[in-house]
Amino acid sequence: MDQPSASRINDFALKVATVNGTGSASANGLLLQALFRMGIPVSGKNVFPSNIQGLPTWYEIRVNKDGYTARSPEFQLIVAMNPESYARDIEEVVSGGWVIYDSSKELDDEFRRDDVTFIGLPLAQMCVEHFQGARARILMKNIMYVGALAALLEIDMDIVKGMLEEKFSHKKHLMDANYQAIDLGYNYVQEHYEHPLPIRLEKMDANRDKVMIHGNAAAALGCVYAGATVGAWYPITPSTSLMDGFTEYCKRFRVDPDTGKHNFCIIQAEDELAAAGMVIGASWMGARAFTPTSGPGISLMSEFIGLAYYAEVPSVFFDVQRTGPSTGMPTRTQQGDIMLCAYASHGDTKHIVLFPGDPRECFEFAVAAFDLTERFQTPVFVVSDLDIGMNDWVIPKLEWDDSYRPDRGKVLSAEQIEELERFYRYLDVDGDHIAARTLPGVHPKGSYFTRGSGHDKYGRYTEDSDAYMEVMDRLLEKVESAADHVPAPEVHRGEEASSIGIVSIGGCHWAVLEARDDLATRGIQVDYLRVRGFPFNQTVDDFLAEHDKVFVIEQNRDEQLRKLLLMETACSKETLYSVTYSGGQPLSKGHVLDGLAPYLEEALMGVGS
Amino acid sequence: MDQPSASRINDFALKVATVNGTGSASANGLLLQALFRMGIPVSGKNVFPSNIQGLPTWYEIRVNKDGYTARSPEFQLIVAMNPESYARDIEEVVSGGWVIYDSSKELDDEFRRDDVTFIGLPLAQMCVEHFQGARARILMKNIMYVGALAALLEIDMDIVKGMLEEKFSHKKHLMDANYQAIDLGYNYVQEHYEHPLPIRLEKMDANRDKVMIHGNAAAALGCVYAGATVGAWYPITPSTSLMDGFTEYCKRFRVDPDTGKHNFCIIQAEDELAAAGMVIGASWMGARAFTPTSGPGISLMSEFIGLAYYAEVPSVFFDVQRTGPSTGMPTRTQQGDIMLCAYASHGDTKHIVLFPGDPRECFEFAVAAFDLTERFQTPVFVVSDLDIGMNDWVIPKLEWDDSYRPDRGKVLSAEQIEELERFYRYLDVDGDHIAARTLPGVHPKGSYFTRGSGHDKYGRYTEDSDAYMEVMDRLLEKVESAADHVPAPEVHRGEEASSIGIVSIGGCHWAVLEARDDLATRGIQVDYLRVRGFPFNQTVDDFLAEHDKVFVIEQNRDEQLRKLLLMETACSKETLYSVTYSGGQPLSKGHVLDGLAPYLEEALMGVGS
Amino acid sequence: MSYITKPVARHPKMPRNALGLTPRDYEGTMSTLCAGCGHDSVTAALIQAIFELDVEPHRLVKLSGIGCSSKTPTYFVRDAHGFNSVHGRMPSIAAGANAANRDLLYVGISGDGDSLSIGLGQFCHAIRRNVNMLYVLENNGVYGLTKGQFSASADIGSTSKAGVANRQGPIDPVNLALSLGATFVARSFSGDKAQLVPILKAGFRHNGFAFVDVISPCVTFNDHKGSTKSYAHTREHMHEVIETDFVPLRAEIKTSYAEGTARAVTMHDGSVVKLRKVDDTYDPTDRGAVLDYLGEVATRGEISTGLLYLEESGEDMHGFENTVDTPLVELPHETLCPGSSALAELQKEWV
Amino acid sequence: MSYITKPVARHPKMPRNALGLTPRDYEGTMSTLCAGCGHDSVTAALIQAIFELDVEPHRLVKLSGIGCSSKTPTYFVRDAHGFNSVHGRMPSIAAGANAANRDLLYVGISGDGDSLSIGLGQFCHAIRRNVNMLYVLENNGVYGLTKGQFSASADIGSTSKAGVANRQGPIDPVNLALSLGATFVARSFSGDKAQLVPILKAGFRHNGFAFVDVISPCVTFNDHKGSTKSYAHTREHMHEVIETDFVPLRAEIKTSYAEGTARAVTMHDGSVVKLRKVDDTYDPTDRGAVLDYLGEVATRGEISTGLLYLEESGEDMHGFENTVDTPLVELPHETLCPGSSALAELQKEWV
Ligand SMILES: Cc1ncc(C[n+]2csc(CCOP(=O)(O)OP(=O)(O)O)c2C)c(N)n1
Ligand SMILES: Cc1ncc(C[n+]2csc(CCOP(=O)(O)OP(=O)(O)O)c2C)c(N)n1
Ligand code: SF4
Ligand code: SF4
Ligand SMILES: [Mg+2]
Ligand SMILES: [Mg+2]
Repeated sequence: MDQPSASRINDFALKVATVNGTGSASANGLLLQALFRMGIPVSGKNVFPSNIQGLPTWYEIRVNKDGYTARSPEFQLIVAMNPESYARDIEEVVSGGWVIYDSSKELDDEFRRDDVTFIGLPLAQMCVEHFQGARARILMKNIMYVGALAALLEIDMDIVKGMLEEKFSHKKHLMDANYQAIDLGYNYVQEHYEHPLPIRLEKMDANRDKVMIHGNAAAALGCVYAGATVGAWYPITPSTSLMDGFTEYCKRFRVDPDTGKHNFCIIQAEDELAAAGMVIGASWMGARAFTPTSGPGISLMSEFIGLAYYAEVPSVFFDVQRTGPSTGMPTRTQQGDIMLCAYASHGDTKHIVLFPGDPRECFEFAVAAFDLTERFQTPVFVVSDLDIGMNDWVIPKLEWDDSYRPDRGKVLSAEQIEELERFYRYLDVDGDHIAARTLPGVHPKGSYFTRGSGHDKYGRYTEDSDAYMEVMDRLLEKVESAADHVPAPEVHRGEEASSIGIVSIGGCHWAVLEARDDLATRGIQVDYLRVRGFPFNQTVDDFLAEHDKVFVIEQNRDEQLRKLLLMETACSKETLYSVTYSGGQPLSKGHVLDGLAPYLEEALMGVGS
Repeated sequence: MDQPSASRINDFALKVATVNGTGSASANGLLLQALFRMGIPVSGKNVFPSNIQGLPTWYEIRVNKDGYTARSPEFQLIVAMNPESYARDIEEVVSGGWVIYDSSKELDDEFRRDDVTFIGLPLAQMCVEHFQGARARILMKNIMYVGALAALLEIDMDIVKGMLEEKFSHKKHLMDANYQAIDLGYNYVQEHYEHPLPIRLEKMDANRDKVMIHGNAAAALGCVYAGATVGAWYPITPSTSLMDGFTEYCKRFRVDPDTGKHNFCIIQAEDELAAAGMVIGASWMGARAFTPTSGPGISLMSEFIGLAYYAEVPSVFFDVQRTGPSTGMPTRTQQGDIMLCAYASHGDTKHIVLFPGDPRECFEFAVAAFDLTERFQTPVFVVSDLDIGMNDWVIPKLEWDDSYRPDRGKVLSAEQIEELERFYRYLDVDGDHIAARTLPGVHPKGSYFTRGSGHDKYGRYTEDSDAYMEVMDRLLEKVESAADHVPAPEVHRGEEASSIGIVSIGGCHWAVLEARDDLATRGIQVDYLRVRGFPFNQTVDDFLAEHDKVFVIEQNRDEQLRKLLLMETACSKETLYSVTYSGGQPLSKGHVLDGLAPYLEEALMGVGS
Repeated sequence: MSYITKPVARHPKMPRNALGLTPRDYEGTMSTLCAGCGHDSVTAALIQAIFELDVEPHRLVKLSGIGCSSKTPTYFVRDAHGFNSVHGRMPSIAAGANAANRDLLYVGISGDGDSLSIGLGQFCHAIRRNVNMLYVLENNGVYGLTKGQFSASADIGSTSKAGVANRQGPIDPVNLALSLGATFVARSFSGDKAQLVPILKAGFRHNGFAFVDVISPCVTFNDHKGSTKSYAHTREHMHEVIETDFVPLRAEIKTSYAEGTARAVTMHDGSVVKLRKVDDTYDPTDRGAVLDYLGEVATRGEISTGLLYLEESGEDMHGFENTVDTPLVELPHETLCPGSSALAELQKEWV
Repeated sequence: MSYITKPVARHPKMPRNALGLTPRDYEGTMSTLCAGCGHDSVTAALIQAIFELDVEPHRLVKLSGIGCSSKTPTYFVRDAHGFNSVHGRMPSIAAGANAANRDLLYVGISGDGDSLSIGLGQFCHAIRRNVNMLYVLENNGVYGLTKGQFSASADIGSTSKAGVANRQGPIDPVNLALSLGATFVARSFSGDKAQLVPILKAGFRHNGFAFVDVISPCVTFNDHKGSTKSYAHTREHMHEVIETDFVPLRAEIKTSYAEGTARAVTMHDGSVVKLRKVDDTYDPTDRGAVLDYLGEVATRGEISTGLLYLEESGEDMHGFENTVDTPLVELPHETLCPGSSALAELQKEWV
């Protein structure tokens, strides 16, 4: 890594270390938003404990003029607000970097380092002098370090103050306090330290058509736009904010203006099993219904998932992955449920799975999930993760095509049923493996019996081998035929053909892109494909076939994507190499390069660690 | 198939078609036992509906002097006792075969066939004449067809009567009635039909050291012998008889003679989730504990399985597979949970799985499962199926080595703990990936905190990437190291090296053996390996490497074993061909040959159908 | 719009309901249960109740879990929509279905294993959520379909066929439903159709979760001497606490009871339930008193039957959630999708 | 055999129990809960109770599910064995553990989300099974760890921090436990250590499932005005129905109450629980009467506390199962394995 003492404009990462439950989240949000408004590519990652209050928590911000906003594990600057974690935090700043700390209490010598610059700010002391009440003092301390950073990094103060104005326009006294705190921090730096630092910001224009959002909110909005009316859930980190978002947007967009009644029904279920059952019940009735959960929830829903698969009931499951197995690390990210979602439940099953790579795709794939689940009458999983779901992402503005109409698949209208001689639920009339369905209450001739037990193509109970297999074979073909309908992979190729490829998935994308560019600057050209849906479509097969060596990069221990490719494409085993990272942090360029290093040794000399 | 009209001694299959709940089961048992006692290789397969009373049910018996007792889908003789299923039953007998029916009511012409011989017996009529009471008449009708078969097939009447004597020694009046019924059937045939038929029996001496039993009883007995004390369960077909067996054997062997108290505790849980929790709780305390279930149960236990994996709590799960997905066909067999058991639960997990191929292995692997689960401190699955678990098998007598002592793995005694400086639960002291455990209550210095959340090697809660990964990496190595300890595969090779191999699993074994011999008689030599445990040991890898073409034969739709081999061995993908049958009947030679036919076309000309 | 096509000529004497349908039209496929199984009688009672309520078959939704009892939805109203789901989880399917389409008539059939063991949590929460449905628990004290294990409703001392006595206390679903605030709680007996039918009818019309526990003997595994869920034991020990008469909205009220012992409760849709108390101290609208009374009856070893508790008020799940009156499945895409300009507007907050 | 090594010199005035241990020896790691969380007070009460009961730390087994409340087992008795399992499923772990080793002392800690939503079925069945353990439900009316959603024990009308009122009726775990036949049912308040400690002690000594519902406010998400599970509301509305005093076997009985209002119940191990009734019509051994009384108190908007019901008799799970007295984990292989000759004998029946 370069020494940060060299001037790095719009190209560094900083980390704020605080204690959770002390209001630092809003200060950090303010900070991030200010950088965003300065037009600089930026990302914010929240590293929080599985606890409510009083433990160390971190917020990582990376600014990068070239748009690389994957996690950076190296920090040029640390705002060390939590004495409990001083040791670790101060150690983490790169040599030549800066440490900002609260100098109200003198820093223990043990924390001192010769190779970094310490910037002490008497925050607690200034709070006591300027603010009344314990709560205000804690909160204002946070705002103060934002002010100090503004001076040190050259954050545009007009933007910061503008934001405070927006936020507190109705609470004058709060606005005043915040103004004062910002200024106190800003002025203290002005008076006591050389500034700006060599790492600093400069306005750009990179965010013109961008917004800042987290994936769960975007997914929730996708559900609203897709016309989902029933959401059933049981709270679980990191999926909870998805239903919070759905609730919020429904309250905004879906309350009948005349009656105040809800054009939606959100049920907080007693557990994940019940949530899955509610989704199945509602979808069977014809509603678009979904449940957001995380790994433990998918485990618990397994039996119901098999029912939906076999009885062909649409159902949408959002799995916002966290670090497993078991309870694991609920506030850390991972891609550990890939295989589970592809094959959840006992017996022969296979499911449609979508893998968004950022909040924009969370929005788009949420909509796609409802279309796919209704078209193919089978469970659809949207598998994101804590990083995508809960962190702050800058993405191109979401767009909506008003001509969109839900793909309800083969749902027969009363008129269509009326015309039928007789309706058979599981008969593949069109030869596309998809049988038409009817909705309860629509027409007496449309009634049928839904069951998870053996049935023939007419929908009758059966224990006959051939009748059973006929339906099961169709199901396999049906789900496999979805390969052409799930989001196609995103493919990046160089100008010249390369024999080396990378395949990756989900939020790995950004680190992979960055690493790939890095390799390119060193003369190593690798092609890259990001899987976005399962069953894999032909492009994936082709890509694998076209490359001699394909590195599969993913965030789990067990090479789950690699295994899935092995099982479900024609690729030969010898082609696939695995690069995994499963430690729970979002992937960074370094993980990718380190993982590739042993394979690309000669070519990569000097790269990686 | 040969025409059965040719004399076939000890080489045919017959099927009894009755109505369930009418007591035919005991008549069929009597029949099978008689053949067994005649020293003839025999098997009995029960094909029953998922219902209690009043629906068609079948019992299939195959006798084969060469010891091939896999299911035969062709029947030389049918005992058609159920008019409801006449059409189907009579159709199923091979051309040249025999149909025995109750001629008390004349047979409809529509059921007549020219190419089979009909043998009418006025069973109902004779019952009315000779027995009093509806119940007795229904029961005795069944015994009567056994008598008739005795005459037609030359079953040794002394043996039959001897069995009745044993059975009814304390119920004289029942014995008399049974004797009478047997004679009525026997005599009627003697008086009215030419007998014996060309298909008939002759005493042999093939069963000298054999017993007749079903796999669930054998597995239950294995649990008793392994020293399991806690069994928790929720009833589900086809696993219920496993716990019935455990209860029976415990009552026999485990009741304290002085106090009448139980040296075991069987808990009928409220559901499968609770059953899994009880096993984990009991095993954590140091008991050998297990739960028998079937596919839906494994789905429901998924969350708990992940806990046991991650917290390293021993636990034994018997999955007696039935036809999935969802409720599927609960009274049909399948091997549809192979992948599920190997990777059950969210996040990165991998489990030890044992695959018995007959009741004898159910017994042995049950014992092995407890040793493995304690040695490796991880869940162990014993995966059999309805065919193995509930059908009647003739197997070599079970043996027990009295020097067996349970492998408790690294469980520290009070003395050992006392000597420790300090105990750390997840520390790999010996470098074999297995950390010592302590049992609650044994020693104050042995206490530790068990959790499914992130922990470091000392057992402390952690959210640290490296500390988390260190434990997870060890877990992977630990489970993989079990490859050398699970039952080694059974390998059959010809005298000369063959480039063609078959890999199969579980109860497919018998059909594969038969098919392989069949191929051999046609000059096609194939080597054969039966997988008996996962993770796969080196022998499996070697076998795959040594053959150009390997056919993976299994009973599910989705090629689950093939996929597992692909993922978990070094074999190249191009080597593996798939032969599957998933219709719910036990595998037969024909399934194997049909499956192989397209691949071995030239060589197999004329074989298969 | 009604799609009911008038049935083809049938036995002329066969009764017809307001839709012109006969009881035949409310039948299903042949039962595959054991001859004499109590569940078949419950099915017959349901057929009669649904027929008498003039229900359009395709507007009826039948749901169940897994078990012999849970098989019965195939045996009635073949033209209704049915869902035989997974063991113990029917209540959540019902809640989701009802959330999506509140205009249909929901009936759930369950067993004591299905509702009181594996499904206990869902059962309790369906009560709490007050899902608008009739919930029939066909209670035989055993797991029928898995061949006779004791269920959680088996009484202490009740013996299995093999003679083993149950030692754990039973979960009494009526007691439980009352404790959890259920607004319609009844118990009946499969062998007493006269009592059962009006209760089922009232349950269908109740606005909220209507719970009916039906003692429904299992002839194969739990009808022997020593069983407290046998026909003989139930007949002998049942104590009808209240006689129920259901009077649909449009009918004249014919029945009349003596002052003081009768009580008429008007249902949500205007129909009337008339309750004649056998014991005039009994008040079927006083939850605490009902619990006491039932407790007393139970200590005498007797089984209280009748529409034991009724509270025709309160909100169902849609009330709690303030859902629109139109079934959600009928809302057009235009109502549901906020459109591109709203999206643009919203995103102004995201910069 | 006792492995308790005498603690090194501590504060000389620190009290010591019969094992020579001080309360310090019963502490755990530092709590990571929010400052002021009710759960921390329950932890403190548990420490005191366990200390006073002279429990050998390593003979104590602490179990929990998932939630803020379920984290607390790490915060007491560091030398006990603990199991922080999965959400809502602690009761089954406890049942299995107890089945294997009946000689240890079991305490389960749960939350209202853990026990009344996802874990409701297991909770009810643990009661029915009468697993011998102390079960503490730290009841705050919300899901703390997932940030403040209403739980199933939230009262009607109780408002969330954002001001939204809960409309579904609560599940009252005390009521439920009583309905399901629990033999030890208590309710207390985390803020009332004087009341809580003797209840916990009695619960530990009870032979069977001892249930203690503790109102334990969540300062972060449910301690505002409008919440009915706040400190203020609980303090104001709690109504101590019965005062409890626990007298261990060997101690002299010092407390004395006025005739008629006191009742002494001798526990399984010979210790005595003295119950002083605040209202002398109250009978803590009459289940029906207790239910009535609690119902009445509840309608007044008050919260009954105390050891509300106690029945020191009946069988626990081992009684039902007729298990040997020796813990199963201690039975030697020789006792368990029938050996080769028995196998040969048995197989004679298989031919
Ligand atoms: C998850 C799961 N576990 C177990 C079973 C097996 N099973 C089927 S029905 C049943 C019990 C049925 O008892 P109950 O609900 O009382 O119905 P009944 O047959 O007595 O009417 C069980 C345990 C199953 N189908 N699914
Ligand atoms: C299967 C599963 N679902 C959801 C969660 C998320 N979760 C953790 S704690 C909790 C609720 C805790 O509420 P409660 O039991 O009342 O405990 P409290 O935090 O209020 O003490 C939930 C839903 C989980 N850990 N596991
Ligand atoms: S087993 Fe029992 S419950 Fe099932 S159908 Fe037969 S009688 Fe009815
Ligand atoms: S969130 Fe509530 S329950 Fe959790 S620790 Fe904080 S105060 Fe306690
Ligand atoms: Mg039942
Ligand atoms: Mg809570």
